[in-house]
Amino acid sequence: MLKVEGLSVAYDGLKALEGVTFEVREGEFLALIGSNGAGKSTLLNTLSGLLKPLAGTITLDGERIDHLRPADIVDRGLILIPEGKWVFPQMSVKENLLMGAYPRRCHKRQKEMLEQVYTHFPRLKERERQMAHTLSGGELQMLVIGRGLMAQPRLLLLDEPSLGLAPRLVLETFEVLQTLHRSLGLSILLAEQDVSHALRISSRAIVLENGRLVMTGNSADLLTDPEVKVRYLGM
Amino acid sequence: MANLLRVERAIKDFGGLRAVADVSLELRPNEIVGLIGPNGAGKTTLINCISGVLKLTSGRVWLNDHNITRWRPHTICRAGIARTFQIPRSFPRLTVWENILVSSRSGEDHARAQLELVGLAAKADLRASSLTFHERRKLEIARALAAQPLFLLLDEVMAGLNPTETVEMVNLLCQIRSSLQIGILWVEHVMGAVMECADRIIVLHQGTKLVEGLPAEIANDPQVIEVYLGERYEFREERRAQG
Amino acid sequence: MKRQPFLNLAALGVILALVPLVIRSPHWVHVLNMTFYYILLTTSWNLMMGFTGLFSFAHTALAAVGGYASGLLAVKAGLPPAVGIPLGGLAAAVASFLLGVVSLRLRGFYLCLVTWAFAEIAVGILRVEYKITGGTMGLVVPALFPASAGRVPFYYVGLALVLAILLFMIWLSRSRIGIYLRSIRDDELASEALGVDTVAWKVFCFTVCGLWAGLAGAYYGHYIGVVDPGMGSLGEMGLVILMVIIGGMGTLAGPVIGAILVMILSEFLRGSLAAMSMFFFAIVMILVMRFFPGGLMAGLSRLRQIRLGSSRPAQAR
Amino acid sequence: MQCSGVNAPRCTGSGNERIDEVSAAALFTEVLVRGIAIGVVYALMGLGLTLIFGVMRIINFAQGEFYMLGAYVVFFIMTTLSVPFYVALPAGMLVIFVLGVVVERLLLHPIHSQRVQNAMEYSLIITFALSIFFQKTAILLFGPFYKKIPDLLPGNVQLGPVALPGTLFLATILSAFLILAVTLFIGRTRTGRAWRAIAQSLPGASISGVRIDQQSSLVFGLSTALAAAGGAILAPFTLIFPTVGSAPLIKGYEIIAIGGLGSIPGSLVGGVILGVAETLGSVYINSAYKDLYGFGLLMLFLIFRPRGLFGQAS
Repeated sequence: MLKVEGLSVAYDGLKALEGVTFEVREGEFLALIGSNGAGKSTLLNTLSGLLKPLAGTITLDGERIDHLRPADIVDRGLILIPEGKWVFPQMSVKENLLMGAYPRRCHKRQKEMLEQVYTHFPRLKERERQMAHTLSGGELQMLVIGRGLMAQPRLLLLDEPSLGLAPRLVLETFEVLQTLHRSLGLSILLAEQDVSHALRISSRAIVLENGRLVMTGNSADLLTDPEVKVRYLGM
Repeated sequence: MANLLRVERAIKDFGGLRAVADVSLELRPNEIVGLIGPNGAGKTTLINCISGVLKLTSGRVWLNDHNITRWRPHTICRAGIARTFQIPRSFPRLTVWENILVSSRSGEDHARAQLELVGLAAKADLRASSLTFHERRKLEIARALAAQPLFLLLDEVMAGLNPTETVEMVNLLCQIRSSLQIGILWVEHVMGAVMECADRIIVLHQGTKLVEGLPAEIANDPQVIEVYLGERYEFREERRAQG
Repeated sequence: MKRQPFLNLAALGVILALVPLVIRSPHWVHVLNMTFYYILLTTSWNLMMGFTGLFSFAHTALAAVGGYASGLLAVKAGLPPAVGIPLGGLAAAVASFLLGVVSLRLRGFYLCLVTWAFAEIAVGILRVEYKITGGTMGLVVPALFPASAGRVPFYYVGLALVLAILLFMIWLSRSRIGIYLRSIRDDELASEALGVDTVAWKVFCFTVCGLWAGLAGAYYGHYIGVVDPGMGSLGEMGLVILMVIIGGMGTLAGPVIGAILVMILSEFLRGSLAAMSMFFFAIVMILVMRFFPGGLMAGLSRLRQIRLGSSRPAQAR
Repeated sequence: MQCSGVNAPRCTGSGNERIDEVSAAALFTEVLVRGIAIGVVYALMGLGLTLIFGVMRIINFAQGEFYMLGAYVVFFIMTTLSVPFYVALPAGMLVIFVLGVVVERLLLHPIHSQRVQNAMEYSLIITFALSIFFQKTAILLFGPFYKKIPDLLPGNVQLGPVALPGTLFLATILSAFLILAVTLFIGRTRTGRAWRAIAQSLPGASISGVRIDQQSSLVFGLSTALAAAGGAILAPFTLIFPTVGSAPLIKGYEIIAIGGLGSIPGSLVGGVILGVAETLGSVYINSAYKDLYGFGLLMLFLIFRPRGLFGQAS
């Protein structure tokens, strides 16, 4: 459904991505792995329209979206979930979630979606009225995922959902992602530093290094690939 | 008398959050100490507190016999503790040479030598905004060295470097330690580099010191594997040979 | 190569010293004298804003402080203007020093507000305490030279002051201090962490700029013969900012060229249009900000690059 | 604003101390009520600036000129179409709203499309130039002379022991109404929530589907319309002339410095504090310095408590 071809992006005057080409298929769980600063966040931010590419194309269901503004991309069901940040600290948990349903197409099912998010994350229901800035790191992560779900996504872009979480919480988060993937039939592009986990729950993976795509393959194959083992699983 | 940087029971709170909880450590010249741990473990906060950018909630920092806990960053720098930032903070509208001069305290020859050490001498007259990410990183290190420090605090200097650049950086750090006799406290995520290069490693977890030891000990420590490494780190001889 | 700016300045000084021999019209000498006043203000404001990144609205108010200090010393204490002018500069430097100390933690918009408040308070006091200051009508102060001497002697004093500030700026921008100030502008925290005493240098910048503004104000007062609260008004501040923006902020020549350009242009807008000169300048200022950031100097250097071809490595894309 | 009339002696003479005490208490109450009333009108100005700064993070130095233009537009609507104030006010607000949107589109737009290096510097200078431009345009179009909107409510309104000029009373009520309406809008509506979202996390709002450029124009338009309302409401007092906007601009910034940049309750409380401080100061200290008390407060707050009373710590 999403095709990226020859994508190059400059960030802060520096080339952060160069000639990146890959594809996310309908209903696929694709992992995007690479070390800190390899360009994973840049890639996701570009896909969601926050950064403009220097060259290359991004197409969603055959329509070019690389020139669109973030809001237009959200309207098409491509939703970015940033790593536990960009919440609205002075709004309640519920208001934060409702912001996720801001696009007009989401209004009708707003209540229903809210219930759905609360069943996935009962913790958020408990904290419904609390201001977002009082949440812990793990709860913030749930909140941004929940906010993304409120927009009724077709393709979720997740930026390091495990960042800064205790190991137990990481497992929980990944479990929720897997459930979402299976029960809702969501397509997911997951950027992760925690390579071993990411490869275990995804079906396919691409590897980014220094702004270039260096490997693509089935997650199971990559998990046993000697080069991947040396470079990423050692960490 | 040997120089010594000593952190004594450091605690740093942000509002209700305790980012650093009772950490003590010592650093000597000619020694590289790696500071590792998961994100949010308090590594960068600790660096910020030592360099005076943040003030400790309680605890002390000693440089030799001086209690530098409450000193302002520029005095700490002049006293002999220089640092780099996680995201390089070069002065974009200054030239590379001017960037070096900001911190240089010891004449232009010394400053130029630092620029040569990191291999940026040819770009001295360019604006820092025209450097690549890797070059900005090197400029930061040169700038820190130009202040003639006794101790150097490095914040993730390997992040975003490709394998060749990583090797280059490892060599540079080793050179700084042995030829300049500078003690380095080094926050890093790239385990390969830390394991090869550090003399000692401290693992931080949720603001406290989990363990401290030689790289080999850390790599096999069950606690560290549990909270951070995920699985055993294997030293690979053939990789070192390649490097 | 290294002496080039000093040689340029010397040449400029010689040429300008000969100007009164050519231009005989007292009116044009007056325009040039006023231009000197504004060059002093634009150049020193540029040191604050363009070099150090401190946005101040207090600059013309500091000129008023200098003018009034020197004027009052002459009127009340009978001090000769020649002594009063440096003391006026000193008074403004002290005021600016205090302003710098209290607003150290502030930057950007907050600093802008505080300096604005300072300006309004200073000007307000000058207005209200009319028994001492003459109030809104201003204070008549003795001229530096007798009326019989004409305007040319003032010209040379103004020229000397302008050459002095340009010399100072050249020296500063080539010294380590200039680098420290610009490093503060680019990244204050990094600068501090690299051993630059950012607090001290910011206060230094405030003090020195206050000194120059005060000298300018005192020169103005003893030239015109009157100092009035309008000297420190926001409108005057706007004029100074306009000159710097048009010329090019953060450059040495920009503020000078901007001041000359605006002063000469407003001469041609005289007559029925005189009152509306600020109307046109406001439009120019908006257009420059919107479409030509960097002002004239940036435009010139772009032009030069075109003519020399691509001798310079391109900026990072 | 109209307090010079109450410049009563501040001495309590040696003779009739009891009578003086009684009148002093009455004077104090009156001054306080006036201060609060004026403060609410100031708060309207502060609210407009707070909106722009809070949501768009830019400084509008031309806000006073929208205030001035608002007064003129309402005046001309009233005189040429001979409609009552209550019709002219919303019409005038609409006109200025459109003007605000146009200005935002033309001049401030580059800030959102990230084509400006230093947004703060850019907005400061460009709106500063804009304020000069509008002032001079007003002189060109309307001449330098005063215009006057007739009193909205002639005579005094008796509030318990205090008599308040009817027009001031009405101005206070109108301002309070507008402030309440805007506050409810921001707190309760979807668009209001989106504005708060932009203020709290711009990228967060972006990826939630908020069109930043559209909303910025709306916010700017609304805030200039509020300024215009302030100008029209106070016009019977202050008269209308090309530079009438500079004082309220100053008050507006003093208010947000006191209340905290970007805080809506802050702008209300800040307005009242400023109004009271000015009236008390001019009665009990020196009326000639009336306009300087606010500046003094501004400096004190920014220096010692830069986030004001209600602002968030950065």
